[in-house]
Amino acid sequence: MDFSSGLFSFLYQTGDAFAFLVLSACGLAVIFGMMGIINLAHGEFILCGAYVTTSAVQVGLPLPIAIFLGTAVAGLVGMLLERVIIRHLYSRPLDSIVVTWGISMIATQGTLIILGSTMPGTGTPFGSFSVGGYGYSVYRLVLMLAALATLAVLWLVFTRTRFGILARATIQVPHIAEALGVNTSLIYSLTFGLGAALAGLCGGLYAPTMTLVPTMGSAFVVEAFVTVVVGGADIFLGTAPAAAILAVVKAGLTSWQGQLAGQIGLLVAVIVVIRILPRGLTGFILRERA
Amino acid sequence: MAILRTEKLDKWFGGLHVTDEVDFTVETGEVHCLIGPNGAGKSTFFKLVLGEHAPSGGAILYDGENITRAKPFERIRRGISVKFQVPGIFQALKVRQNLQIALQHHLQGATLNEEIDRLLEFLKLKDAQDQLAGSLSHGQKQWLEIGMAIALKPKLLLLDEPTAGMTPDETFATGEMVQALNAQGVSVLAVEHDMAFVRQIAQKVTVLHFGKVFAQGTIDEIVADERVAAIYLGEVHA
Amino acid sequence: MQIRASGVLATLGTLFALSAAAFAQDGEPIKMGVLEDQSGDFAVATIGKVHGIELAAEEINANGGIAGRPLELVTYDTQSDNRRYQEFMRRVLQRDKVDVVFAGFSSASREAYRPIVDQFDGLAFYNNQYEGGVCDANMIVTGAVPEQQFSTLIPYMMEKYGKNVYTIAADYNFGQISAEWVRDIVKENGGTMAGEEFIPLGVSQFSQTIQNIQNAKPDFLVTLLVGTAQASYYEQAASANVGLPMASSVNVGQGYEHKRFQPPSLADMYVTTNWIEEVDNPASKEFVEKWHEKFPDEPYINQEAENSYIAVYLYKQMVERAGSTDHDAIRKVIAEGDVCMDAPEGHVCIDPKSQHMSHTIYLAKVGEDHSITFPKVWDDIKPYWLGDVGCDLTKDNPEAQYTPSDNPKKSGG
Amino acid sequence: MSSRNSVSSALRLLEGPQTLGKGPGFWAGFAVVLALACAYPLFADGYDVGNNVYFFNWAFMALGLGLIWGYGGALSFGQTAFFGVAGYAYGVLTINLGDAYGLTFFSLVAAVAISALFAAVLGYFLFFGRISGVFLGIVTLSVTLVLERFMSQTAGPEWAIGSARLNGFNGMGGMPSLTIPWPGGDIVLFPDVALYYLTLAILVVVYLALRMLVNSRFGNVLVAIRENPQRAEMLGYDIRRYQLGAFVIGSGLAGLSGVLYTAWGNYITPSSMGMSAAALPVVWVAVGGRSDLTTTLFGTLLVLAGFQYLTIYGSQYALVVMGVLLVVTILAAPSGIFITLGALFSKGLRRRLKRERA
Amino acid sequence: MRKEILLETMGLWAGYGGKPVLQGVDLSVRAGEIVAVIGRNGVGKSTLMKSLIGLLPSDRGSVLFQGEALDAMAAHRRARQGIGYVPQGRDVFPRMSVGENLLVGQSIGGGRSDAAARLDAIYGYFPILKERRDQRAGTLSGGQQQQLAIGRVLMGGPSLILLDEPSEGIQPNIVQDIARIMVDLNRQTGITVVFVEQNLDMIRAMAERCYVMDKGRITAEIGRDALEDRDTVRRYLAV
Repeated sequence: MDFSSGLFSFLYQTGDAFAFLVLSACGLAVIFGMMGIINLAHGEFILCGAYVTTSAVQVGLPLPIAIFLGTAVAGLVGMLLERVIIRHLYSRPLDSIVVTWGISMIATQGTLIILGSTMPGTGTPFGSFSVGGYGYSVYRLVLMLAALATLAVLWLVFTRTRFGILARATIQVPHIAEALGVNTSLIYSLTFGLGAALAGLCGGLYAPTMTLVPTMGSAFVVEAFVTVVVGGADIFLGTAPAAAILAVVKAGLTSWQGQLAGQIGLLVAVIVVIRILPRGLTGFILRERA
Repeated sequence: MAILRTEKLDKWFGGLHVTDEVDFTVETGEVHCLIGPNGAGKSTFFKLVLGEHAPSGGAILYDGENITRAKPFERIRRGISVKFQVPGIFQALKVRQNLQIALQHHLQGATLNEEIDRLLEFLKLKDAQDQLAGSLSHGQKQWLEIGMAIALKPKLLLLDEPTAGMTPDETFATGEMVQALNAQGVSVLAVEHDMAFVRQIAQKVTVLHFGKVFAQGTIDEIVADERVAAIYLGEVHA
Repeated sequence: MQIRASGVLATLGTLFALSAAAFAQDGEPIKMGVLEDQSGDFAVATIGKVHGIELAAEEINANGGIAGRPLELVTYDTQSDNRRYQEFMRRVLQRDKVDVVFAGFSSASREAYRPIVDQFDGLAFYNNQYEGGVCDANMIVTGAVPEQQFSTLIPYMMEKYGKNVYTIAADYNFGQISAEWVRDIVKENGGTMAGEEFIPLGVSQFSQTIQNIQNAKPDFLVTLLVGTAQASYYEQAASANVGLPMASSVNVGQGYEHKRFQPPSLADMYVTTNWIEEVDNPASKEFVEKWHEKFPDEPYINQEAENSYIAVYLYKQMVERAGSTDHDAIRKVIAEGDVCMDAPEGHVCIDPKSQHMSHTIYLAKVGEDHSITFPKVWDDIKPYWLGDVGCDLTKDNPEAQYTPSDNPKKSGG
Repeated sequence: MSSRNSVSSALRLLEGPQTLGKGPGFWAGFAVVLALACAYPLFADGYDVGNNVYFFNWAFMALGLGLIWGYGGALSFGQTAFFGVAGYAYGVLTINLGDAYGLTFFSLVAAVAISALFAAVLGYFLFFGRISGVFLGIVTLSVTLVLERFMSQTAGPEWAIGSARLNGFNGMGGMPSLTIPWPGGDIVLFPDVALYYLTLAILVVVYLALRMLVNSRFGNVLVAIRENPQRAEMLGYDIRRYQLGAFVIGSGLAGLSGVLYTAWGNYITPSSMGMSAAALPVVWVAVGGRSDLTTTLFGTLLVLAGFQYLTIYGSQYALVVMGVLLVVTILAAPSGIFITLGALFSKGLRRRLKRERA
Repeated sequence: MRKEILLETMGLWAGYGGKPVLQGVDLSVRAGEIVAVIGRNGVGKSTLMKSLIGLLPSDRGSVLFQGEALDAMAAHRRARQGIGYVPQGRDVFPRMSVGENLLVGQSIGGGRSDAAARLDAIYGYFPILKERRDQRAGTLSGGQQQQLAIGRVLMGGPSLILLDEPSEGIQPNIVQDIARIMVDLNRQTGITVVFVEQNLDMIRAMAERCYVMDKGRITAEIGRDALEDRDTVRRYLAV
């Protein structure tokens, strides 16, 4: 392998890992970071996005619209759940863990009962290209771009839109935001919905590349949690850099020693972070700034 | 001999200079009150002494030892004890248990119970001993917390607005408690607004203003000080 | 062969008549515990197993039961959870007092319940393709094992595509042991391993693996991937245009990936299976027809469904020949070495030494459009390995699982 | 004389402000329940006895989590990590040491000690790093998930300790049951009457010992930390040590669960450290009521039996029903079903409920 | 020119955890007035403000704004009626920029107005905010944060501003600036201001009349002229 194709390969692998970590984690991170809730039903929102997307493709919609639908449906389901269940638990974040786990159980098994044990896939679009004799999937590049675009859009949403500003205000000093006319309970609903929609987006984007079964969400959950632990509460200060660091660690170790090493690298990252940065990268960056 | 001394104690919060190189001393055996308008930095100063905030600069000496970097519980074990502004009691536990938790450091068995009874008497909480602390009246909560603070047999007692929300009678009774403790040799540093209370207990008063020591003296000297009156009315340009 | 089989059948018929008479008064049902995953991770491949058992039981009961006794199923959903296997195995053996249990998909679940079966001296059928090596008199295995699937598959592939082989395998017992088999067979046939990679369970992202494979440039690829997450490999490899022929012992036959995935992600995949619904012979066709009559919504009938179906009939035969459901009596019947039947896949027999089953092995080739062809069929492939390394359940019962690196022959020298 | 004193003062700790139930009425009830539990094998069949042992096995992990979460206010979502570590440790030790001379009991103690040591190291990082609240839950969950991943790939022959193969995802088997050395033939404790009484005895001892612990000075401080960590620290307590202490004890109990489970089924698997396994103890404790040992204990047994019952009779719908029950319970009975139900009838509990809501 | 009554409380009781801090507060403020609520520490002034905006539910009594009872309304709905609350200690959003902090205030007063014009106006009153508009609010000095907190409510064009101890911890020259700006605003836009204060300069500079509070009640009402008498004021306020 010559140098330039080796470099491309490393970038491709890192980018691929980065995309996976960012897309799996950012929904979880939004809900955890903004609301302090560990959403154990995260995987099931991913499932929802994937199933809706795939069904939409099967009835003939183009993939981008299908993914949008998957995202939107997951988001709406998230908002609905927030309205009906989650909002009663804001003062009890630990209980919310139990409840979201219950929801996840209902969703997984309900999907199995209603839709059967599996769903036919749609195939990965866009084909392949080759660099230095190696074949690469074009769609993986799309995923990388989607991850970057997601971060960029989230950044715009949180800094440039009215919702984003009100959401950040609500998270920082909730009672003052309320006193300034912000409907904080609506903000919480929307934030939860946004987190669910991001999970749905992840499901929709990965649906063409994966086996579609009711338990597919679990394939994302460990990486999502690890990224959030390493990153801490903030998406931009935490999740994104954490995903970048973990992607380099994972891609490097995987290409050097195989998939297991990559997985163990994630474990070591968690332990190191607990020891050195107990509040994750977010805490570290905020401390440095303060 | 000073029981507590700060040297150029400094604290910034972001862009706010809350405590500005404060040199301050509490002599052993005295009751010293810290007053000042809202936002003068009294509570921050208090938290620095307790170790809840790390100072941006300067040093804290307790009984001649440097405790600037000591953990809060280590300071308590050396003989500092505190009563917070908002009563820091264990609301869901019984009154008796609150005291027991404070006393069980150095007592156990029958002597522990005797000491609890003695404290309950002193705090006028005998009848409420089996109530949940959260169900006490506001004044009683304040007393309970004072009781927990003195249960540690402190050499230096820190009181942050101990009479906030109390009726005048309760305030006066609190003053008597503080005086009784002081008579037993406990040094006291109190942040307080209620000037009647300050007059009742203080041997020395320090006025803090914009994070700096603005004036110091007896209560009469301070009350007579036109500059002090002026800062309370917002008239002095610092 | 032909003569012998018909002789057996004749004997069987006589036996059946006799025992039917013997059991005539005894209308007490024979209870069969069914512990399979109807929910959770493995449900894709295992709901069909329950249906296979139900179909066989219904047929048997419609024809007078086993030796005149009706067959009664006691079914629990084990939820793909090893703990549920432990709970329910105890329940069926102790509470429901079943005569036999059909249980388990994953090897982990089998290992979870096996100590309990041994403790209560129960009899369990494991109707599943697996990594092989269980030498336990309380277990009867009807699924295919590596020596049956790899001793056929790998030489064929090496002959057709070349001797440079790359294996990717799930990083657990099944994958490790199967990979060891592949490695040994490749060496025996004068080939080389271009590479070997083990994938932790639950991993669903394969970009790096795909690159490693391309880097090693093998002639073909052996995929021993397990679980729905790992099955994502095929889609991802196809979209990176890896384009290598693939060989596998697990896919298609269990998870019918060729039906679920969009063509051509599984194109050029060769699988050795002891049966799938595409198998084209009269017995098989009849079986599929019967099945769809009873379960019109079944998405696919896989090999484990057929194994489970066969197992019920084999059990029927054993009980009728033994004249009772007593386990020792049944084992004596097995020891005779002629517990055989004509199954949808072909003729199968239980090997007395290992209590595993011989199989007809079909080489299924997945085409561009995911249609199945069978370039080759091997009849009567025996589960020889356990016997070779010293497992002989007619003599003693070690209640152990052997592996190529850990077995009596190896430790014996 | 003085030893009698200390015994009686220890016994006094059996009831106190941190536990529900006191006085002759409660202890009479306790005696009746215990007597019923002792008499149970006389009436039940072997399956029920063994199944109850199985339920008892989990109760230790729940009680331990109750101590850490209910009393100490720190939610650990990774108790299964200690469960698994102890289970594997028991397997490795007994496979290597054998079951003669009471070595299985030595292995039990050693395995619990190993899990407690692991908890001490992890807990040191957590509590001395001032990790608390929801973040503590995420971190402990990640630890157990990663351990599961790691153990799942130890299938190869290189992953062996002595003669014990870790055996990857399939799980480790073949370890002996607990065995009491006995002249004329060791007594092997299969899941049967003998093991039932042994496990019940350990459960009663642990329950009573925990009652004494939470009503002791240590328990006072622990509850104080849960109620108001700042005040507790300002009473001179190094709260990190107390949280760590509770974490180590609670995790040791999770370890005890792991050992008993492993010895019960002669099997331990990485999936006992996975996501759904990790969520279960939290569910038991939350449903029963985490703020009291007794409710935690009975809640755990109730949920275990209830979920098993649902699985037996609910077929595919079991998991859905379980999920719904969970959500409803948490929403309608935030203090756990026992305290919420009890509050309908008892004034004392009503007060307690009110203050917990506050 | 007696204008209509904008804000009125009738027998308002409120407190924390069963401890009544407000014990029947009666006051009324006409549109266009600047009214101070003065009193020593701990008499319930800040509690009154919180109770008016709805951050603290009232136990008894009633709050009327523009003739409408607010009692059942959540804080954000009261704010949308046109009440701007500037809390004690400012409570700016520390990790957001000055500009973003200002934008949050737009929700006040219901309908969304022309942000750019409002921003211009506010930057006109408080040039320092314009200078620092991209800086994080947590890094501002106390006086700057106070200006930001006021600017923040002005973004919504409120008809009533509740100011809680605007002078607290702020350099006197800035106190004077703020007082002057508030008065200007009042003259130009007719905005009503109710503020809690102990700083005599600020009270004198702004208030048209004062309510004196003690022990959770309004104990006196004094006019501008009385404020000129230092001894009277000192009796109500100082040490």
